[in-house]
Amino acid sequence: MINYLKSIFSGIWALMQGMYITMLNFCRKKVTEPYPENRGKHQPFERFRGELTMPHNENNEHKCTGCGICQMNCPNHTIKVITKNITTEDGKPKRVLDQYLYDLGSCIFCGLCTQVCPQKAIAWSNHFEHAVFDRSTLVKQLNHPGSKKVENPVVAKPAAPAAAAKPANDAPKDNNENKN
Amino acid sequence: MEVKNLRVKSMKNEDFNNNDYLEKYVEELHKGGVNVAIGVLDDVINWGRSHSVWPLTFATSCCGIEFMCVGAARADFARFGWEVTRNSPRQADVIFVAGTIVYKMAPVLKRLYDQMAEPKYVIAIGGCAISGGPFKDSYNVVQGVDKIIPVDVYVPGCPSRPNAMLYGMMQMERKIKLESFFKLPKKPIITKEEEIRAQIDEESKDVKTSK
Amino acid sequence: MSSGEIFVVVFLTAIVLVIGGLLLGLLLAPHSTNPQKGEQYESGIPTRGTSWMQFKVGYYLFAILFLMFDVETVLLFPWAVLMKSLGVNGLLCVSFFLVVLVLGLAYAWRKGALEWK
Amino acid sequence: MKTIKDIISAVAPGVAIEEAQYPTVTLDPDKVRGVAAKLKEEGFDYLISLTGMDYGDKLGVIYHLSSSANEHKQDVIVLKTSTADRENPLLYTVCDLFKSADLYEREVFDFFGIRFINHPDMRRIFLRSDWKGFPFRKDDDPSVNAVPCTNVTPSDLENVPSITIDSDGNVTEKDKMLFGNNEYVVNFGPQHPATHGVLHLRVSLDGEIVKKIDPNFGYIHRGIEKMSEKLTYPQILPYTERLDYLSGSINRHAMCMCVEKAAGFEVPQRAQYVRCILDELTRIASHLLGWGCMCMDMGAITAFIYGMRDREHIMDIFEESAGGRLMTGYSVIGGLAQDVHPNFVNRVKEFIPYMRKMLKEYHILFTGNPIAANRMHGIGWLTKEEAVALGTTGPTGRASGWSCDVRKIAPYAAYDKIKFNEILRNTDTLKGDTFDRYYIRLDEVLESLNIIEQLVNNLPDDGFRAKVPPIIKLPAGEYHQRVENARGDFDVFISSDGNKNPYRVKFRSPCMTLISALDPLCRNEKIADLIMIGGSLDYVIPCADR
Amino acid sequence: MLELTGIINWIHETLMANIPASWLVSLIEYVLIGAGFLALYAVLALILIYFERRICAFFQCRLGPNRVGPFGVFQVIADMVKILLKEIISVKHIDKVLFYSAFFIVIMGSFLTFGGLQFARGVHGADFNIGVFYLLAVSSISIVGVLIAGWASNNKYALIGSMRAGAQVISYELSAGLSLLTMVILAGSMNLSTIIEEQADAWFIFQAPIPVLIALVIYLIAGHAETNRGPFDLPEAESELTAGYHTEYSGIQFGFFYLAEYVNLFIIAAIATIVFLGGWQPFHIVGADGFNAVMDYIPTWAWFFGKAFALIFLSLWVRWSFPRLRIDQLLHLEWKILLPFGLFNLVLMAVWVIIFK
Repeated sequence: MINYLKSIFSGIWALMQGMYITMLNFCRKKVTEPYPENRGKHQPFERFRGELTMPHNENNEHKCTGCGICQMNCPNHTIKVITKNITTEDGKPKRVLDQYLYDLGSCIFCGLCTQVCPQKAIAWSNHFEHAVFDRSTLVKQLNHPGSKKVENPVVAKPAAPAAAAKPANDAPKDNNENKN
Repeated sequence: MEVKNLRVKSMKNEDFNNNDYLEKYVEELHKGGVNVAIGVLDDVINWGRSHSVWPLTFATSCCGIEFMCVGAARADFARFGWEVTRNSPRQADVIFVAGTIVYKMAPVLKRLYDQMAEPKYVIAIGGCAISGGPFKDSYNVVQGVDKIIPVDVYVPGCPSRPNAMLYGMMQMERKIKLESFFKLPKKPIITKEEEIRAQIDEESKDVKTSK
Repeated sequence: MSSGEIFVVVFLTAIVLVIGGLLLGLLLAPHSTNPQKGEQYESGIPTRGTSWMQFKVGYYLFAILFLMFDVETVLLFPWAVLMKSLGVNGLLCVSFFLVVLVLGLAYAWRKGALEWK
Repeated sequence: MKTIKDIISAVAPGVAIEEAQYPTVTLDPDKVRGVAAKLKEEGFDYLISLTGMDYGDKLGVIYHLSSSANEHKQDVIVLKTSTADRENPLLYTVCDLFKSADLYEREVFDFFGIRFINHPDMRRIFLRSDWKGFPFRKDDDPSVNAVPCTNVTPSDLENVPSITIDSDGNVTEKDKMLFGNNEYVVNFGPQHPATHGVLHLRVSLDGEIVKKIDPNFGYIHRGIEKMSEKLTYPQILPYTERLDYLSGSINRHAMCMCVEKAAGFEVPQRAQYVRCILDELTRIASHLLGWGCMCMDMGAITAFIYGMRDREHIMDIFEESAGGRLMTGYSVIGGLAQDVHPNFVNRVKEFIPYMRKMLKEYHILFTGNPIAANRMHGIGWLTKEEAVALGTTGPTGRASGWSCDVRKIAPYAAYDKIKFNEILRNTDTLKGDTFDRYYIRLDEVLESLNIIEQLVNNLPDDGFRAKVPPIIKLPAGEYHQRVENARGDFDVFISSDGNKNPYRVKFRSPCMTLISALDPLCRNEKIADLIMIGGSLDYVIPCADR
Repeated sequence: MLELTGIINWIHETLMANIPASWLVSLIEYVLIGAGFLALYAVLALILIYFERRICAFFQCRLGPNRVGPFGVFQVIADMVKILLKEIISVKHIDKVLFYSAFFIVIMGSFLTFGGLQFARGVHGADFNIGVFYLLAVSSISIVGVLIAGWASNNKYALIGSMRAGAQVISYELSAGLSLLTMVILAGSMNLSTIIEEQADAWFIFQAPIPVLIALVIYLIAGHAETNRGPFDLPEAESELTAGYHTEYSGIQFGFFYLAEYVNLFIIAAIATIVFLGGWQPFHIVGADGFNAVMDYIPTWAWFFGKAFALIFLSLWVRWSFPRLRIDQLLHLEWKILLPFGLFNLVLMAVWVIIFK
């Protein structure tokens, strides 16, 4: 009998403690981010992989040579590099990028393409608002119309701050010496 | 309603992608001319419908976790009035296909969609639902849910951020606002009619015999 | 205006509410048909067999217990209204009745009829 | 103490022991069962995984066996067997010795078409019952199967074929029905808020009481293992994250380590430390979600939201450094994709005291709640022996008193450099109920915070990535790596033929065994308990289905 | 004074003065009363839905609906528009008559109970001399609706849900009845008007604090359970039975269940207010006339709704704090805790009345 009453009162006490916690949170500052209102102010972090982009400089030039390494490394054929052959001014035939097609609708944002790109021609932007009504608009051409490859690749640095990953070759010097 | 009159709180029309699709959509709707009275009534009804989109709790994989985040405190889709997730398709308005749909799941998704009450919408979330995504080459994955049910909004990402989903839902809201309520439903329904029919006949036979 | 009249008015209003709402939904809402739509929902999988089967007796036992106790409670209401005027004598008479009730509960408790099995 | 070789030569005299990563024994199909039985007597009672193989001419199975006893906990024995009959391959079952083999063998049948004699249930497990072909065979063409539009009929799901052989060698095949005609069978899932994904449970009910559960897998089977055979090693990495998306980083870590070990890459200390921090943060995030979902399964939605709220802090840490929330994509072969963000250390340090404070609130809100406590205490007992037999590792196993933490058994990355305790519950009674499984997760969160604190305070500074060749080829052979993910023992098994693509990849999913524990745990409990026990096992279906 | 009686009398007199035929006056008045009840019913449900969604969000550290209209107040109106115009699916293999009468019975139960309440001085629905009895009787009609909804749907989730509802609601009916019985002893009447008049000087909770408090707690728990709301939401246990007994109902059919659920929540709070907390009576302290006069200045309907909403807040607080009970715990709570305490409290109240009155 005593146990019975005890269990009831200890139960009520524990329940009230639980209610105290919820009341505590009732009075706390709410953690909700007012999303559409805070657009622009509170974008995702810089490194967030939202969309693959090909940074162009002010002369509408990009750094892609159309080598297709990114296309080879993409696990699910999201990238399609279409090249064309042109003749340069001094008469040599040259292979240049024609269309850099990127299917946002099937990209898995693994970052392999930017990691392997020898020219660092592609980069991630942290833009995430992509929802559309029409599936076909998700296939994007990354090189701007009329753009061409930048002539002196040493000068220009990618404009986007989110130059996602350094390629493997850039890794710091041999670590074995640091070990022992 | 014209596209340029569309209003979503704290968002401008230019902030949205794919506005040309909506323009075409409205043009098609208005082909036969619009009755002014019905137009106003439509606007009122669509105002209600667009602000009360109750999702079905349907999630298959990773995007489902981000969908849970949308419901949780940080993103909180309750602000838009979409938090009443219904577990029964009878009471839901929109189905979020959050995750991969495989061959075994495809008929289930189809059945759930079929069992929803009109007007109903589908939002495909993440690469898997849009195109098969990471699993494009798999032997068992449906290459995009639009192969089995009509999709209204595509939200890319793998998985998409909670805010990207909110953005997708606002797109949905815009589309609903443009619709003409009294002309619904008008979406094509992709069904292999005979197959399903034959199967259901068989099932009801089962029911009878077991009685 | 008498309470009986109000009761009838309220009753009729409820009918109007239900029928009005239903009609609005049936007449205005869009409709579509497909073979699976009317099927029972069971997580998207066809139901196995029928749902109308014999069901566990456990729920029914509680219904019987309820019936017993509820009827006894109803019998107490007239006493409750007159409690003040009946005073101690009334309480004593009723307490006999209550003891039987409590004994019944104790018996059911002891027998394990109040456990969910 | 007997060495592992002594044991093998004792149980299988005259058989050559191959010295690979683990002692490996190749046996004839009819000998496997005997050897496995004797090994089990010697204490090797934990079947880690059972891998089907297509060797081109032969079809075979690889068994990875380990022990739950302290003596041999670190040892793994590999048994191999194969049959040349590709038309009607038959092997003997070991599912009566190791309960976990029940589902594993069904999986092998589904993928390779190998049928197991005396196995009681030779249904397809992942693919539809009307699927044509066996997708993991190298010569199979799965494209003959079209997208189906109709559900399989209930009777199709219930028809259980089995194959037996009597003492005279006569093979008999028979079918039986799983449920009786008058049983009240309810489908829970695939679209159900409490099955944690698209698990399909067929539950036979008597009123509120669960009589029998038949878990039906495959509603999210994407064939990642098969796809991996066509991908290069760096390309497989993102797929490992999508197995058990709640412990994505940990799975990715496992794959990276397996390749690094096989190819002989040295990984910088800093990368290892950061990987461990990430692993533990992932574990916390996963446990928080698991805790929240379990509370939600019991009807406490507020608790779920609190769990998700605190999980967002971890997501922020991930996003800032790695660029992804769920799928971090951070570990790469040789180290990390990029160095940690300058804010990383501060954020982690801020998070630790915050989380400790919140854990106290969780305990007051939910652990102490008499409704919750009454519901959890004494429901769903899982003894240690049963846990070992079922192979339910991770928090579930440890809640039953089975010390199975891979971080302790086979320390990897930075785990041998720090002090931490393996959290065990109920070591005296060796029984674990739902409350133990619930409580152990919150305890593990606390322990993970301790681990992170040690790691983040001693972060070395020796670079984040080793030099690796652009095309990674593993030398021919078989490689195996175990890690402890949020749900248990996650293993990567790679069989390489020297190319840049693996010949066969197998992921040992801890979730599949967890789901197989549902039926024994829930029998004679109530529907509400079924949901709650499911929550306490905390399985992730895409991990089980792969 | 902002009392409603003035308005009602004014309407009555205007009608009497302008319309000669008294039957026509009565008819118009009936229609007005019906419309008034309907409006109050719907508006209360909408307010409660909004209230719950905001409060629940606040308990969960989030904001809740705030984007449709100022502070999101039009959110529920949007929901109403949507749900009214949603398709009503004709489900196969069901018992049609029962299926369509289920929500009708549920609405009927809650509407009739609603029609028996006292909202302010002089503003009330049907006022019988057996008022408490009437409320008990009509409020238990709803459960019949829930039961047949589950049965008629031919759906396994629905059937289990309705069976649970049956076991749950009838059990808790008992405790609710007992605690009201206890209060009838104190009031000496079953007429709601008399009960409220009795509390003019001091609410019942101040007249006999201990037994009334116990009865109030028991009544709130039992009432909560009768409305099938968390932590007693077993009949629609979302995580177990998806949507429980109303799984197969779509559109406005489901809307009726939804509506009734919220109005029932209000009804429980309202009955508790009337019987335990003095209904629309202002807070009075015997002897402090100045204070009493200030309290009288607040209109009676504000007192009534204020008290009711305070109780509703309590109920929401409980709902969003606790996990759901399991069916055996549920029955344990009723039969082994609430019922013995209720019986004990009955005797306690009788003794109290004999000693102090």
